[in-house]
Formats: sequence, structure tokens, C-alpha cells
Amino acid sequence: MGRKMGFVVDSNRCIGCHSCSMACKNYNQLNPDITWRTVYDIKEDTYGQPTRITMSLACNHCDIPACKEACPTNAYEKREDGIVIHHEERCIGCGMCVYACPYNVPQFDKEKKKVGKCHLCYERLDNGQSPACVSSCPTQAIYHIDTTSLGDEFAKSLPGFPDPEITKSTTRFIKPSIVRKL
Amino acid sequence: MMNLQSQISKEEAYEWKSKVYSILAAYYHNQLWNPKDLEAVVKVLEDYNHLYQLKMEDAIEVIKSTNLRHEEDCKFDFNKLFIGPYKLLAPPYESTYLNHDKLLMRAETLSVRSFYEKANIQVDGKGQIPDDHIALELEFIAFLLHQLNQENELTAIKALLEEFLNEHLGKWIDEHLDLVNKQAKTDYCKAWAIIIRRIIHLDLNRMTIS
Amino acid sequence: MKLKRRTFLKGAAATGALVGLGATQTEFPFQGLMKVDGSDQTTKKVFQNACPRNCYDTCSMLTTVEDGVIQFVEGNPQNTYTNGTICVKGNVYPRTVYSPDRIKYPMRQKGRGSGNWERISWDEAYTEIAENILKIKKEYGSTLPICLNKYSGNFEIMHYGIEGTMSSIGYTTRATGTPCWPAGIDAQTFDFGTILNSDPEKMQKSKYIILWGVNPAWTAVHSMNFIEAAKANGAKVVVIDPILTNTAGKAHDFIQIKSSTDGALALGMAKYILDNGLFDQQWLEKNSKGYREFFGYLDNNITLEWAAEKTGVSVDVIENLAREYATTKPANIWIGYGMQRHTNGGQNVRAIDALAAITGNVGLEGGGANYAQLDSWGFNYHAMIHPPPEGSEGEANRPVNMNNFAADVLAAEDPPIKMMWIAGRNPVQQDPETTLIKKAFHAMDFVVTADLFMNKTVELSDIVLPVTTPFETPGVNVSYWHYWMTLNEQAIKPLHESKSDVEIAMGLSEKMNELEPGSCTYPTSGDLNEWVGKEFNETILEQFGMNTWEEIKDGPVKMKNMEVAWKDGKFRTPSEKYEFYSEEAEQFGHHPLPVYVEEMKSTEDHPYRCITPHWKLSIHSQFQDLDWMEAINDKPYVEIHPELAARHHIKADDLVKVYNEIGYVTVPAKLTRTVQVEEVVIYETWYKNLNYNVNYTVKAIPADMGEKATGMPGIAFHDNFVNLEKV
Amino acid sequence: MHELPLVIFTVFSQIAVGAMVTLWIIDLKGGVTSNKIGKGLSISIFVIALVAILSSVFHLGQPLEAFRALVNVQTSWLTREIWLFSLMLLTMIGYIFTWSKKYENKRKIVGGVSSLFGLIAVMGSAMIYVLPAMPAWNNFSPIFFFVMTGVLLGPLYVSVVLYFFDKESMNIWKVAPLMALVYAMSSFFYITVLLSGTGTLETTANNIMSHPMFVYRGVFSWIIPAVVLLPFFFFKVKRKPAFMLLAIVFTIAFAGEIIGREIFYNTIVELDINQVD
Repeated sequence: MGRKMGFVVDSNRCIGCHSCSMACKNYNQLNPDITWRTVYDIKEDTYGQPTRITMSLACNHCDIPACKEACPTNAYEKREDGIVIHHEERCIGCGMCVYACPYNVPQFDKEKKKVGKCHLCYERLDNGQSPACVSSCPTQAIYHIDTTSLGDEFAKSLPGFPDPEITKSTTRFIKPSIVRKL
Repeated sequence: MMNLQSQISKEEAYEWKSKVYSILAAYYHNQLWNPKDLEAVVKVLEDYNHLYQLKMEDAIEVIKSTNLRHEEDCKFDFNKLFIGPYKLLAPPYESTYLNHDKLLMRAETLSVRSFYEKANIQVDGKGQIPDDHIALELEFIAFLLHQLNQENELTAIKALLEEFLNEHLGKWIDEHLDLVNKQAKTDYCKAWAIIIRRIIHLDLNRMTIS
Repeated sequence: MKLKRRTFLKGAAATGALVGLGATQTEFPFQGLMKVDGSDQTTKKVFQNACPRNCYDTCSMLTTVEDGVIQFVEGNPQNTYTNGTICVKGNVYPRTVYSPDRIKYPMRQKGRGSGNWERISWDEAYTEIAENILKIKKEYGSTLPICLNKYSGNFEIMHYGIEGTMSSIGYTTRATGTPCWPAGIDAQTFDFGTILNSDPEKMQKSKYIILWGVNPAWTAVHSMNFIEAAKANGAKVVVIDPILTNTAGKAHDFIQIKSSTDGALALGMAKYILDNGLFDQQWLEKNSKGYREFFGYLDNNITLEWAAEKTGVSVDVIENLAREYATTKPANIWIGYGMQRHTNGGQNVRAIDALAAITGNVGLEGGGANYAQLDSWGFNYHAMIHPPPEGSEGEANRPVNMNNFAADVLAAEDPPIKMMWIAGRNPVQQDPETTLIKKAFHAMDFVVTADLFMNKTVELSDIVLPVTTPFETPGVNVSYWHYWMTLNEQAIKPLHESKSDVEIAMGLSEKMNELEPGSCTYPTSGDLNEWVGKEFNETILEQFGMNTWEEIKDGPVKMKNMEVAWKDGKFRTPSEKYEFYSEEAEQFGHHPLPVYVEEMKSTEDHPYRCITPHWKLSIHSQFQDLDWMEAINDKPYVEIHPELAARHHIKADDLVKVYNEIGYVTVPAKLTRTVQVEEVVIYETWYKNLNYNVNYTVKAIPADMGEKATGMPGIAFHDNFVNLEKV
Repeated sequence: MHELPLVIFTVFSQIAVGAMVTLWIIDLKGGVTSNKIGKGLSISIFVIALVAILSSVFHLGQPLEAFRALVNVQTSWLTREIWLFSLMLLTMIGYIFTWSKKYENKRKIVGGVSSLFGLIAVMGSAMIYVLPAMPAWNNFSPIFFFVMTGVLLGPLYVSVVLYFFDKESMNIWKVAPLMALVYAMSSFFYITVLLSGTGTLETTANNIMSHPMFVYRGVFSWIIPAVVLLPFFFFKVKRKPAFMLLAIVFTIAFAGEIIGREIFYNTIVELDINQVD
């Protein structure tokens, strides 16, 4: 069984500070209106009583990537280590992947007139570094790992995250603990 | 038209061009506010217009007829477009057009820098003033045109000049001037935009240099 | 048609000097370019930088520079507090430095507020400023009509050069005080003798953590690591706040308290601790003054029922909290700045301090009542301290209240205030009572502002001076929370014509002495890197364990022996003990004991409290206007509880007018049950394209304390009462 | 995303396929009396299909690199769609040729093949939208609606052209009012099903119904063809509908389909973070 590199999102540690999202833009030099990693507020009453908790999402590097299946130009590549890469030079900006991805990951860049998405900073990984978002997280709430090694203590989804089974998302979550309001 | 141009030598043509680009550079260097200077500049532009049939008489007329009483408005307008302190309405930097970051000192700026270095030129205040400021790009073109008369490596300089025009200034000047045209409040700044566009377009794509 | 070729060359001659139109020129007349031989080599270098913003975390940063251009900024792992990461704001620094919208040149506005600006040279700027100063001096016989308003935009030590500028021209008027934290400073000064917190990294040693009115998830992100570490070690975390913040979302328990009643909760807890004998008699005997009087006050005046009634927290919860807090050691309380922005804020902090003292948590590793510290700030302030010129009129600077700035400036007499210099501040945006502030600006003869970007204050200035970012000038910085000191290296050349405060001071001094010799004592030259060294003295070197100041070039250093505040039991109060009973407090008009002072109440016309806490994507008016920040959030909102919203027929995203007698803001509603029914929340930020300023409704009501330590009381920002109306 | 090129592409290609199939069928039944008309008609269909294909290119961010889209036959419905339409166009060239040479038998075969490619191509282009990420599309509806556009407008188009040359003997237009009714009823059914769903389904349905052009779409595509043409159909009025009347109905229904397709693209709600209940 091949490796499946993916992100672990620890919503128990995530404080919703957006550093990951900004570091990603900084490293990947993205247009102001493009974000490859986004911090979402989990709906406040998801767990009964209101609270403020967050999750940080980027590409889920799916086992069956809908983007790759829909792409007419084979611009997407699923690497042996599981990372889904978008080859910009092959992209013709047809937007089929934008339609197909259940997680809104590929984004159409109006200036480049092409699509782009998180590639798990594979060139940083290949150099032995962490992805920009991972290394910038002040609370170590995101990390990257071969998700085949993870057990059941890691959830495949959190409330608000679309069905991970559609495309076999490899993102794994650590559930937030919920504050008790006295 | 050919007739007119045939009346001057190649060397004179280069020198004319160099001076015209120097004028454009001086405009963006914020130096053309003295009425006397402006008067002389207008004469040169009129001749240049006549020589190459650039159809910019109307624009030159606007500049000519701009009187001192309105000059302040022109200056404030100019500042809002290119100087500050507000968010610039028409940033005069290449990278803010060609780089998707819309910031200064991007790859485009450094590429312009390396062009300058090829001609043993650098920005006075390198690292402080972005190399791709339009005044510097225009001045660089004026310098190369000037060099065409001074040096023997004609082909090399010509190639550099053409490449610079087509790879740099030519790539963003229209977008910049469109912005000027859209944002400028005074006819004065709009007239300059017309003049600059005509003059640069004349030389884009090897039209007149070779 | 015949070409009159010679006219060209003739006409050209006239402008020869200007653009080299001369006919026979062989030398090219360079304007902005120059000839060089060969090119510089491409270099890549990493520089140390220190974030100078008004923030707990004061990050140690590493800046990668290639070809003289910043590539990216990241955290410096040598600093174990910031631990190799920077926050969302730090990550946008390159966009600040290279924004095409920075103020690039000195500029003069023709007609204040007209928007008609002209570019001037630094020499012209210096001349105009110097002439104005000298004119004022001549007319009024002193420089007191000149008023400096500088504060927290840049806390880096060399930036005190602007105060130095003012000192070196004579005695001037100074905006004095600090808006946001003085009540707490005074409270702790009465209790402990000064503000001093334990090294926040030691929070991980705590077994019980109360985060009281503080939201580090937004305002001190790196501290969350130590809270998480404590949790992992089995500690319990309780958040006490009127708002269920993102920090509260990380806690075990959350206690939603009515704003401004924190003292009542603390006193109720103290009462329970007293009644159940859970206090540390030994510690109190040895280290404190007046605990018997305090216990007497608790006995006679405080009941848990009263506390419950005041705070909206049930007796059970108070009892349980008190018992857990008193019996789990070490227990740490982090007192936030938000909870002291009230007319009883200082008293509330004193009550909380008392809790830590009676339980013997003061001086304990992992314990304490932690607010802030200034002990690591023992620099020479060489850039700041300069004597007035000989023969200067007057004896001292004249203070005006920074927290009532507009009114005080307008009221100043004999001499009146005629000129303002604004640096590191944006009062028109950030001060309360915006209308009055604008009036004060318009009453000036001359206003100079030094800033990075156009803002509401620059709009009302006559001259704006372009200033450097942290990456463009050397310096050194420390935090008011952690104990790290970081060198700030000049990573790149200053862009455009920007200058640092010290360079501006030097330039102005030169011009003043040229116009009137001896009129300014500021040095006119000096190597800024050497000036950094001049900030160090023997004491600070020893405190940080350095032999020479140059050692800071190897990386951030941490002040020694600050793991546990007050471990030695040597308090800096007059009695050298922890003072429950403070005569100093009495001298400043407060009750000597940490008694409860009634909170400010809503009125019939303005029934709801409007809290305006700090925003996660900005520090005051800094950062939020950058495109990447606006991509995350580009419009404000007011948080309203669904019950209150229903009362006013407000639905989600409806536009709501939040108003009181001095002004209003119109913002979309966000319905959330994380806020209390009678309180609405608007975050303190701004948007460059929106006419939105939360301070339109904020009055300059003074907090109860602040006068002793900072010269002026703080502002009770959160005692702001409003009404709502669906638009 | 602005989807006008896709609107034009899908509607035009569906008209072309609908018309091609219609032409092929009536030709089988001997309904085309003049080879010249048949040839003209098939050329016009070819042109419509060509316009469709050209228009689709402008939907791309990089129109000049459209050729790259041919490579992922394995999984991409877009690639398959392009191939299928290309095959239809290629065979249509042959089909046009067979009209001029009077190769009647070959014409029927080539026409059949071309029609088949076209039909599969329309379904293929619908398959692009059958996506789990788009719950309101993740069913039979895109295929059905795409085919309906062809079935409604194809026969009408052929009828209009034949009338123009005064050669309409098979009353192909009769298909239109029936199909309009089927179309209307199934659309009603579709929206009802969506409404009874939750989350994205319900939101999509609400978006469709609150779309400012939704009424026009219904009136133009469903009501007008049915109301105007049914009387001729049921009451066996001797007079056939005049050319002008048919042309107007076609134009209106065509407008209805353009609007409908615009609504199709602009009302869809995709799965999104925090949207799932």
C-alpha cells in the first residue's frame, strides 16, 4: 500500500489565527483574492452549546481526486506519496476541477486565467522542510503525515466538512474539545 | 512622411528620440513644472510630432495652453496619480502591473535591474528606488538612444533597446496610461498620457529604431 | 511641407540643463540613473528583526533578503517564546514594505484636509518645520505651544528618537499617558509596587489557569502554546470573560461574567476562601500588609449572594471556582487589559491580585497574578534623552492627557497649543470622540505627521514625513510580556525617501541650527548601528547575561531570573510588602483596600453596553488595510445575541445602527450566542474604503486609575453604552 | 464564473444534435423531398455545431491551448465530450457529401452514425455536471434537460427550415408542443424533489425559483410552444401553422432555453464548508 501524505488538522489546538493561511500566501505568492488554505469557523452551536472553534483547511489530497478525474488536460498528478499536484503549465483554465471538487479547493485565478491549489509544498517536503502552513502555525495545529499510519483516534471529518467519502479525502482531524459554560 | 524623415540623418534621429524620451522621463521625475522648461519642451514635441506625424497636436495644445493659474490643479492631479501620499491612482511601477502580487521590488524590477547592468547603468539609490519606476525606464531608453550615437557597438545597443522596449516598458505602458486616462482629473495629465502613448507606440516592435 | 529641423535644436538648447536637450551634448544628462562598472553580486542573507508593534508577543523574526529585496519573514526559533513562528500580521510584513501605496516622499498639503498634496524635498520639509518651530518660539517665548503625540505605533527603542527631537528644541507639550492599560498598572503598583509578571513560558507549570478578560488566541497567539502545554500536564483552564472568545473555546470551563463586575467575582471568591479557611496564613503574615483589614472588609461587606447578583454568575459556580482555585497549586491568573478598561477597572484588578495573594500564589512558579512587565526595558533611551537648548524658557514639559487629548489640546492656555507632531499614532482614527479630535486638528497652525501610510490623521496634517519599516533601520526591542530582547538589524535600504525617527531628528537639528545656531541640541550625525549600542548599560547587560551588547547579534537573549515574579518576596511598595492596604492608593483618591467600586450602568436611552475588543487581523489601525487582510475580512460587524436581535427585529446580516449621544456606526449584524444578551460587541478595527470607525460612539471617560504610574488615567473604552436600530 | 460561452455551447450543440437526429429520421421516412434542401439543412446544422464548439473555447482561461483538453479520455467527461462532438462533426462532413452524390443508402448509415455520436456527445456533456460536489446535479437531471433542449428545439428548427422552402410534409413540429409539456412537467417534478431535500438541494431550488428570469424561462420554453402549437395538433385544424408562426415559436423557445441554461449555471449550489447540515 502506497503512502498517503495528507494533513492532520488539530481543531483542539487551532486558535483560528489565520497565520497558516497567510504564510501559505506568502510562500506561494498568491493573488490577494486567492487562498489555498482557509480558516473556517465551525458553526457555533454544532456541539450543542455555543462556542468558538475553528478548522483550517487546504487541499485534502484525496485518494480519488475529483479534480484529477474531471481535468481534461491531465494537469493533475497524484504522486506516489499521495500528494495531488496541479501542473500549472498544462492547465487551460476550463474550471472543471472547480466544479468537481466537493471542498472548493481548486481556485480560478482571474489574473493568470488558470487554476491553482495547495500542493502540500511538495518541493519543501522534498527538501526536508515542512509545508509553509505547518511551519508557520504558532500552536502546531496542522501537520503533514502519511495518513495510512493513523488510527481511529483521528476523525475523517468535522461538522461542516463535506462528506470525505466522495473522494476519499486523506485529511484527518482531531476533534475540538468543547468548553463547558458554567 | 518619409520625405520629412529623410531630411535628417540617422544620428540626428537618434538624438531627437533620446531627447524626447528624456522629456518623458523628466515629466515622470516630477521636474517639468517650470513654465519656461515646458515652453521649450512643447517646441521639441511639436517638431517631433511633425516629423513622425504622430497626430498629437491637440494634446500638445492642451499642455501649451495650460496656464499657471491651473498649474496647481495639474500638480495635485499628478501627485494623486503617481506620487502620493494617498493610494496611487496610476502607480508608475512596472511590477504593480506585471506582477500578480501588485507590489514593488518583484521579479520584474530585478529583471529591469539586470537590463541596466548590461549597459553598466544602475539606479542612483539602488535598492531604495524601484528600478522599474517609469521615469527610470524612460531615462534608460533615452540613454541607450544617446549611446547609439556615441558608441560603436550599434547592433548590441539596438538589440538591448528593442528588447527592453518590448519586454518591459511596452508590456505595461498601455495599462498604465489607460489608468491615467481613467483616473486623471485634469486635461493636462490626460494630454501627457496621449503624448507618451504615441511616442512609445511609434518605437514599439522595431517600428522606427532600426 | 518642409521640416524646420533647426527649430528643434534651437528650442532644445533652452532646456539643456533640465533634460539635456542641448544640441551638442556628448555626456548623457543622468537624472535618476548613474554609470557603474560591473554589477554587484547576488547575495542572500538572513537578518534578525524584532517586531515593534504594540503586542504581547513582540516576535523575534528572521528576514531572508536576496538582491536587497525581502523574500520572506519567518519566526526566529532561538526565541523560545515565539518559537519560530510569527502571527498572521507578521506574515504580511513584506506587503507593508513593498506596498506601492506607502508614503514615499515628504509632502505638503495645501489646505489641511483638502487632499491637495505636493511633493517636497527633505530640505524643504526640514526648513518649513524648523521655521514654524522658531516662529512659535519667537511669538510665545517658548516651545510649549508645540505638542507631541507619539505612542504605540512603534515601540522599538530607537524610535524614542522622536521624543528626543522634542526635548532637544526646548520644553514642549506632550500627550501623556497611555490609553489602554494604565488602570491595571496602577492597581498592581499599589499592590506589588510595580507591574511584574512571571515568564509566560512558565505558565506550563501551572495546575490551574484562569484567563481573566484576556483573549490570547487573538492577541498573544504564542502564549496559547504554554496554556496547551499546561493542559497536557493536567492543568485546568478557566476563562472568565463577557464574551465567549476563541480563547474561551480552548478552555475547560467558561464563566460569562457581566462586564465590569470582575471585582465582585474576585471578592466573592475571596470571601469563600476566607470562610473556608483556604487562605495561606503563613504567606500573608510574612509578605503582606493589611490582610486583616481586607478580611474585615470581606466579612462585613461581601456575601456570595451579592457577588452572584452582581456578576450574573451563580453562587455554586463562584464557590466551586474559589475552591478549585484555592486548593490547586500552583494557580495562575492572567489578567487581561480588556477587563480594566472600566471606571472601576483598577479596583477590579486589585481584587484579583488579592485573590492570588491570599492563596499564596504570588511568588510561586506557575502561579501569580500576571498582568505585564516593564523590567526588561532598562535601556539608556539615548535616542530620547537630550537636554533643552541653553536659555530655554520654562522648567519642564507640559503634559496634556493623551486620553482626553482633543479636549485638553483645545483647552490649553498660556500658551495655547499651535503645532502638533504626530508619530506612531493615528489619533483621528483611534481616539475616542472623533468629532472633537478633528476640531483640535483644525485649531492648529501647523501639523506634522510621520507615518507609513495615508490615514485619517495624515489627512489632517500639513506635512507628512515618510518613515521606515522595522526592516529598514536598526534598533532593538523587548516585550512587555515575555523577557526576550531582540536586535533589529537593517535588512534592506529604506525605500523611496523614508527615514527613521532618529534620522529625521538629526536632519531637523541640522536645519534648526543653520537657521538659528544653538536652537536644537540633537546630534546632527551618527551611525545608527552604533546608536543601538548606546542604548545598553551595565545593568541591562547584566540582567540579560551579556558581556557586551554585540552579543545580541548572535540572536535573541532572555532576561535572567524572571521565571517567577516576586519569588524573593521583595515587593516594591513603600512597606516592601504586598499591600492589601495601600496608603498610596488612598493618596490617589482610592479606597486603600481592594473594595468593590460600583460599575457604570446603562441608561434608559442607551440600554446596551458596547464592548470594542481588539481584532485578530490588526493592531489598532495597523495591518487591517492590507489587501491580504482585507481578503480574509473586509467588513465590520456587530455581534448581537439572537434574543436582543429579536427584540429589535434584527436578522442576520441586517444593517444595524449602533448609536449613542455622540455618534453612530452602521454595521451588519452577526447573530451569536457567544455574547451576552444585554451587551453587543464590535471589534476595534478599520477598513480603508469604509467610513467606519468604532470610536464614533466611544467617549473619553477616564478609567479609575493610571495617574500614578503613567501620569494619566486610562480610558474606560468598554463603558460605552448604546442603543440599536435596524436600518 | 461567467458562463455565457458554456450557455451558447450547450444550447447550440443540443439544437444541432436534435436537428441532426430529426433530419436523419425524416430522411429515413422519405420526408425530405429535395436533396438540395437536405444538403442545405445539414450544412446549416454543421455550422450551428461548429459555432457551438468555437464558443466553448472562449470559456477557457487559455483559449489557445484548447487542444490540450483532448488527452484525458480515461476519466474526464470534458475530454470525451470534445472527442464525441468532433466525431459527430467529422461524420457530418461525410453526411453532407452524401446528399450531393445521391448516395441514399450510405446517407442513411452515415446520418445514423453521426446522429448517434451527437446523441452520446450531448449525454457526455451532461455527464460533466453529474458530480457529487453538486448535489442538485448529481442525478439524471443534467442528461434529461440537455436532451430535452435538443428534442424541443431540433425538430422545430428542421420544421422551420423546411417550411421556409415550403417542403414540410411530415409535421415534425408536432413533436415540440408534446415535448414542451413533458419538459414542463418533469421540471416541476425536479424542483419539487429538490425542495423536499435539505441543504444545497433546497437552496438550489430556491435559487432557481427566485431567479428573476425564471418566469420567462417557463413561459418561453414550456407554455408558448404548447399553447400556440397544441391547437393545430389536437383539433386537426386543416391549416398548418404558417412559417412565421413556427419561426416565432422557435425563436421564443430558443430564448427560453438560453435563459434556462443561464439559470442552470447560476443557481447551482455546490457542497461547501459549513453548508452541510
